[in-house]
Amino acid sequence: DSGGSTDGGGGDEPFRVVAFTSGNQTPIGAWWVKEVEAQAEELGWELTMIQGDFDFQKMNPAVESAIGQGADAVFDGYTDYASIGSIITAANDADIPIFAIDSGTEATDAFVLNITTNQQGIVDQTLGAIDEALGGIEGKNIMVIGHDPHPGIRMRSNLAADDLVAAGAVLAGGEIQQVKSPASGRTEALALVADYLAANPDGLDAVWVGWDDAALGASQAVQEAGSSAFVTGVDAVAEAIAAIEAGTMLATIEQPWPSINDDVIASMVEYQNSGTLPSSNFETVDTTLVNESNAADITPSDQLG
Amino acid sequence: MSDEAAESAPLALEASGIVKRFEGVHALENARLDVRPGEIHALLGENGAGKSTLIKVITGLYDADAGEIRVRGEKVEFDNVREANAAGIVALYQELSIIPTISVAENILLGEQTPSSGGVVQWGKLRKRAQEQLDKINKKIPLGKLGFELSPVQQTMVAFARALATDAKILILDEPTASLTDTEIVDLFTVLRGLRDQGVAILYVSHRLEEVFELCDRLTIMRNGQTIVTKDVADSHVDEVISTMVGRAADELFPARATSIGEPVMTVEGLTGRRVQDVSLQVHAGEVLGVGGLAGAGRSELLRILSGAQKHVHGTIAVGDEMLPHSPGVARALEAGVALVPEERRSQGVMLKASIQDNIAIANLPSVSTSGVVAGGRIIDIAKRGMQDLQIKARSPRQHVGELSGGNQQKVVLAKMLARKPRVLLMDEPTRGIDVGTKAEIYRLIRRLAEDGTAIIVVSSELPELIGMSDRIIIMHEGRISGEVPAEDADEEVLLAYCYGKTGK
Amino acid sequence: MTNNDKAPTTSTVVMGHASNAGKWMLQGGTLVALIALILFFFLMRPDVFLGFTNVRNILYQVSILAIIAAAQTMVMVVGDFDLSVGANSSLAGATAAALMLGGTPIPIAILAALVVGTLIGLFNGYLVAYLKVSAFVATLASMTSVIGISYLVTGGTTLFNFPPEFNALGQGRLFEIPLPVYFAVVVALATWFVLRYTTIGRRWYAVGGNHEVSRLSGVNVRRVRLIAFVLAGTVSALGGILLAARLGSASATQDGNNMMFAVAAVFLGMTIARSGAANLVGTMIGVMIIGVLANGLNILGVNAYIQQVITGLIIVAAVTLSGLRSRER
Amino acid sequence: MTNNDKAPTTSTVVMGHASNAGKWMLQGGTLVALIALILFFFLMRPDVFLGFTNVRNILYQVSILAIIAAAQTMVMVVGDFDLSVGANSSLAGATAAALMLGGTPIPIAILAALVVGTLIGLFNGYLVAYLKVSAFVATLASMTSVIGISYLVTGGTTLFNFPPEFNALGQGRLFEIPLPVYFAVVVALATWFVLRYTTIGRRWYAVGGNHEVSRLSGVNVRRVRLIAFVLAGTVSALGGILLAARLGSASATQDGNNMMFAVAAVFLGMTIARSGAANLVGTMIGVMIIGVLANGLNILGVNAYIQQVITGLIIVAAVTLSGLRSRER
Ligand SMILES: Nc1ncnc2c1ncn2[C@@H]1O[C@H](COP(=O)(O)OP(=O)(O)OP(=O)(O)O)[C@@H](O)[C@H]1O
Ligand SMILES: Nc1ncnc2c1ncn2[C@@H]1O[C@H](COP(=O)(O)OP(=O)(O)OP(=O)(O)O)[C@@H](O)[C@H]1O
Ligand SMILES: [Mg+2]
Ligand SMILES: [Mg+2]
Repeated sequence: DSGGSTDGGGGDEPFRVVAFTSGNQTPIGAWWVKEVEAQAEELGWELTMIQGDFDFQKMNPAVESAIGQGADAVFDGYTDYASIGSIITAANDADIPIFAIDSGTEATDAFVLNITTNQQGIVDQTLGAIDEALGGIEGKNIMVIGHDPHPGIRMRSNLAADDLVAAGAVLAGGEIQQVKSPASGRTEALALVADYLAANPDGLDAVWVGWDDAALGASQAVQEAGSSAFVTGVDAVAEAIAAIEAGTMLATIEQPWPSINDDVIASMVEYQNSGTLPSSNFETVDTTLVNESNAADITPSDQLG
Repeated sequence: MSDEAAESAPLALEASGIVKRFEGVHALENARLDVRPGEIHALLGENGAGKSTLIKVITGLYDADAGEIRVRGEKVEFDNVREANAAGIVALYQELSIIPTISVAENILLGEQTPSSGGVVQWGKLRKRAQEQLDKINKKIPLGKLGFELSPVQQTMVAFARALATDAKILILDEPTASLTDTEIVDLFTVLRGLRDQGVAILYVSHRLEEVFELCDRLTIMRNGQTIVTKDVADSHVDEVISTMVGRAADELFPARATSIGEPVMTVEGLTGRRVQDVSLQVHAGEVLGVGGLAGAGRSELLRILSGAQKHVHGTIAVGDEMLPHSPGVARALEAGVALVPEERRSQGVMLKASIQDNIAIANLPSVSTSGVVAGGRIIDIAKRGMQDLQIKARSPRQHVGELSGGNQQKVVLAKMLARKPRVLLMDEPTRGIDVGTKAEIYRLIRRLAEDGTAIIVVSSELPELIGMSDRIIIMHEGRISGEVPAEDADEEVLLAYCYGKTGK
Repeated sequence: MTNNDKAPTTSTVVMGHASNAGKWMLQGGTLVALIALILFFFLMRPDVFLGFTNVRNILYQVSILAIIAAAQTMVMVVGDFDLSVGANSSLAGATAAALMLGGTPIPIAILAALVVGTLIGLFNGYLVAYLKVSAFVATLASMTSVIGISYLVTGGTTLFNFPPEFNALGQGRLFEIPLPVYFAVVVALATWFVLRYTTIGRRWYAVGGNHEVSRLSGVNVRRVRLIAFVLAGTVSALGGILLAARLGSASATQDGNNMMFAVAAVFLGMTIARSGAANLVGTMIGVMIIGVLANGLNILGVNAYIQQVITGLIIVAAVTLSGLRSRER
Repeated sequence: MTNNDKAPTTSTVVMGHASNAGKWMLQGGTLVALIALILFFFLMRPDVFLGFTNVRNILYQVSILAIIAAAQTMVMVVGDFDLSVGANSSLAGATAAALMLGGTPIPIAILAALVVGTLIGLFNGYLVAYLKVSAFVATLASMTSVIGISYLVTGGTTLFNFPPEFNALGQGRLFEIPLPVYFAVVVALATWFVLRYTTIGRRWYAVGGNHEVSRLSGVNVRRVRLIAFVLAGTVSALGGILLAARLGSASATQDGNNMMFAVAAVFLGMTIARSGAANLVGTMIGVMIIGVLANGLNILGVNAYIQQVITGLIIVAAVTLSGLRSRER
């Protein structure tokens, strides 16, 4: 808490970090907020944590004013650099480096470091699981459900659609199916799949979904229609893992956020101690496929905290 | 009921020492009233004398600042209308209409009156009882019609039927006849006399003194929030009542007629609208043309078409040498010098939540603005001039019109239109709900305008008024002109015959 | 002259009759729009659209919206608005979820959720009816607060893993039809009955028609308005509980666009009443328009963003078609 | 008699004065609420809250809301609503963004975005004023469609990488104060002037007061309503363009809660007018309440969810406080 900073007890100036995330209503975002707060406490950082529920209009100014009040480093949690242009400008003007976790899907000079997961790897793993379950993808009818406003989901759903078409599969509905609002992702995916199955009974072999919440809706629709289509998601939330164990979902992806976060914080500590910046500004980390065989051993991403 | 018996029986309703102040207004200042069972008691007074306020205090709509109310001898203090109803007091409020979106039957048996068992409405019983009420007042109105589908007359009758449905012991009627025609008034009076004979106490507010003398047993006169006198109608005389109301000797009600009538100012040929059929007429500078007829005869529609407020099917309107375009619209008609003072003051005439000056300004924007920017000073000027000319009683031009009495509201409408210096002034029932004093003022004003060369067309449902203030009278029947007479030759019988469709010149 | 006298009267009557058919066409504009939509989608996909599976699908998909729209109808009959019905339903779902996960028996969790919804309705109603706060601000503000509370209740996450008996309420079937459809039908019938046949329903209409006249006629306007909000709260909560059961999960914002669509449905429905007042039958037609549109466009495989554009336009078209009527006046 | 006539007048004036103070307290409830909030946050953080940096911050944070609230005020003066102002602003931002990224010069991109906003205003106005569709449905429906169009324009993504000159409009400073603050002040002053001193402003108020009275006074009611929607469209578009410049990015939904907050601000502001009509000064007080609240709670480090709960409650409290006045009647 920054309230007690007026009477600095120690001799050293504390390391001042402005951290922010736009996704505090997602389980991972909520975990990250707690995790960063805990680590900052341990490291003796003076942390300003700013959260916004995808309302950049409200979040960005708050971050900028925190930067304006003085900071040594900025920590971006899960917020695409496209949405924070003004924050990047403010940080650059003040000569403060931005470290990031999962904030955009490609390298950018905006960050001194952004560690994220390997989107192509995620697609390879999930499509591999589908391929194996179906005994070959070619000629199969597969629906891809994405959500364009989220850069990670957008990238991986595009990769998945491209790979599927390349492998000779038919994209159900002819294009990537879009969920409009993340808040009602589950309901929207449920309706998309239910309506598709009503129009094409037996016309669906698999549903590839960009994130678990919507995947759970898709899987529910598949169950209710009595279809045998396989559903995969990404995130490894507890509910998806339970669904995999129950056999209603085929697979999901575990992304190693705790270790990624540790890595980002380690390079921030490095910068704090020696002023050295990371050598590369973009790193991707491989993920783990979660299926029936290993579901029991995975820590769900929404129970990290 | 003999006088003695009446004296000894407990009063049905007694109010004494009532004081009620609104922000800045002493509406009631020591008002007093007593009504006996089995009498029709008139409550009289100028606009703003406090009649409606007194009624609202009695029925619990307003808390009095001081005073005491007794019902059948017992002191009461109602918190709301329901409690008053429970005590047998039912009021038909001034300008209270009906609910537009529900059926006639439901309007008649609203609220506690709705027959129900266990919270479920008994529709059959509802219709039967509603029909009984309508039968009482001799009205045929389909029970299934919705409120907004009724004519103003029908709406008033439904509201009256609702009051009757409550089996009130004390019935209060605040200007029930304001928008009724003679037939309805006759039916209404028959019912009221019947109720009186059953011992119901009736408090009756009206500005039509002839009604009072025909119907009522006693009368109470209020002035400036105070009760001046209560006496038997039999012992009273009209002139004396008027002078008590206004606090000075009664003036001549109608000013003298015009001596010189000028060139034609407005010429109308073959005008046909929805109800109006093939109407042609001419009105001259300095002339007051009265228009009479039964409710729904199409008088209001005629004025609305002439003022550009309503589209018409065919026919032409010319002002002076200028032929107006077909269905010109209000702005264009105003430009040509045609101004309308509409029928429904509160819904068509004034914005109740706006100040006097803003009300006046809205019809005069062209003259108080330069290239789209208004000059506040000029607005205040025309507002002050209008207030002075018409003697509008208000604190300042910035007072909200909703806080003024009905008569003063009407003067605001007039001031708004007169500031346009119209060549033709159309007035639809300009004295409805207005006291005799103010009425006389308005008659004088009409005459003054005529003398200044304005051509005036004025619609009225009161034949004496029509005869008194006009130079020439036309009568409409079912959309057509059924007769025309110079006012000095007119008598009520002839006019009435035209009203009912006899035609002639 | 008698001839002359008669003429307009007769023509009036004839006119009246002649225009009645046309008037009905316009008044029924919303219904016509629904039928047109159904016909269109049927012609596009005759094999699928009106098949049992798909009709069941549509009904299932609109069932919770129908419940929330019924709640909104009650408030709108009184002439008010409730922008918090959606947030309220999410909170009810979250409350039941959190309690069940904490070990509370299902019936008690459901009851508690209904009580929460009712209390929010009471809060809204008190603000609007007794403190005379405009319904728009009052319910906008309470919507804001209620969403915040939902976040607190769920801790910002999605709650799941409810007892199967609870999920069955949303996912179970009876005679091949999902249970929420029955709930929606029961709520719709009950609301219809209350609006049409009970004294409180008729008072709602009276108050909605004109507050002042109602008050002066002895209707307890404040209580009547309050009750509408309270019941709307309870019914929205029921919708939210069913949504949680239907999805097997609960989050702070899972009501999605239900509030907006509920309001749109009521408005669509208002056009079918001669009085222009909110009414249950009309609302359900509105709900069906929204449901048929979403399902039909999905079945035709229309792009999600284009779907959204079309939905707006169809709502406008349906209301405008009916609106022609009021312009005639 | 002159005596009699005078007496009430004098006492009237006195009474008027006496009750004015109390009346002002109630009527100014919203202002009192703002002052109370400022005092509270100042006392909690005297070192920070009223410092130059933070005040500048607050102004910067509310500047775009202020512009959109000004647009909403115009429409609400006429007695209507525009639920599409937020979506409209997003579309304008997205349009300008897409054009600039496609190589269109900045001024032309901005102009095109303003035209798009104006056209949407025209569409809304036409529906409401000429086709008599209820403002709520019309703008709800157009909001839905406009969001869909924004998704199409942005391809569902966040557009960024605008020319620095464009971003400077939202991020640049003059005398230490960010440019959007100047824009907001100019828009507010212009709106205030239009509402108060022009014939169109007068006509808006008249139409908002009573359609029929206005019509019979020669006001072209339909055109006047139309113009309010058109201008609201233009002004919202301006807000959206500035938001894109301010964030350096544009997405279909970045208007966030602007529409809701704009409506809330206007409602808060209506309480300060004697007539109860929307007015610019009141709206800006409402905007400041919302801005101060968000900033102050952030400074105190209040949990985001609890912030949301408190925001709703404070809005209710402010409106209720002022509402006490009308309850007196
Ligand atoms: N709600 C109110 N607020 C302020 N002043 C009011 C209010 N109601 C009435 N008044 C004032 O109280 C006085 C008495 O009005 P009231 O309506 O009782 O008169 P009235 O005798 O019924 O007149 P009329 O014949 O025109 O109906 C008037 O000066 C009026 O302006
Ligand atoms: N019998 C009726 N049935 C339906 N509508 C009617 C009837 N009478 C009148 N109206 C409508 O009521 C409005 C007012 O009618 P009109 O202009 O004919 O009234 P008027 O002659 O001024 O009588 P009133 O004293 O009632 O104002 C018109 O718009 C007309 O269409
Ligand atoms: Mg009165
Ligand atoms: Mg008339």
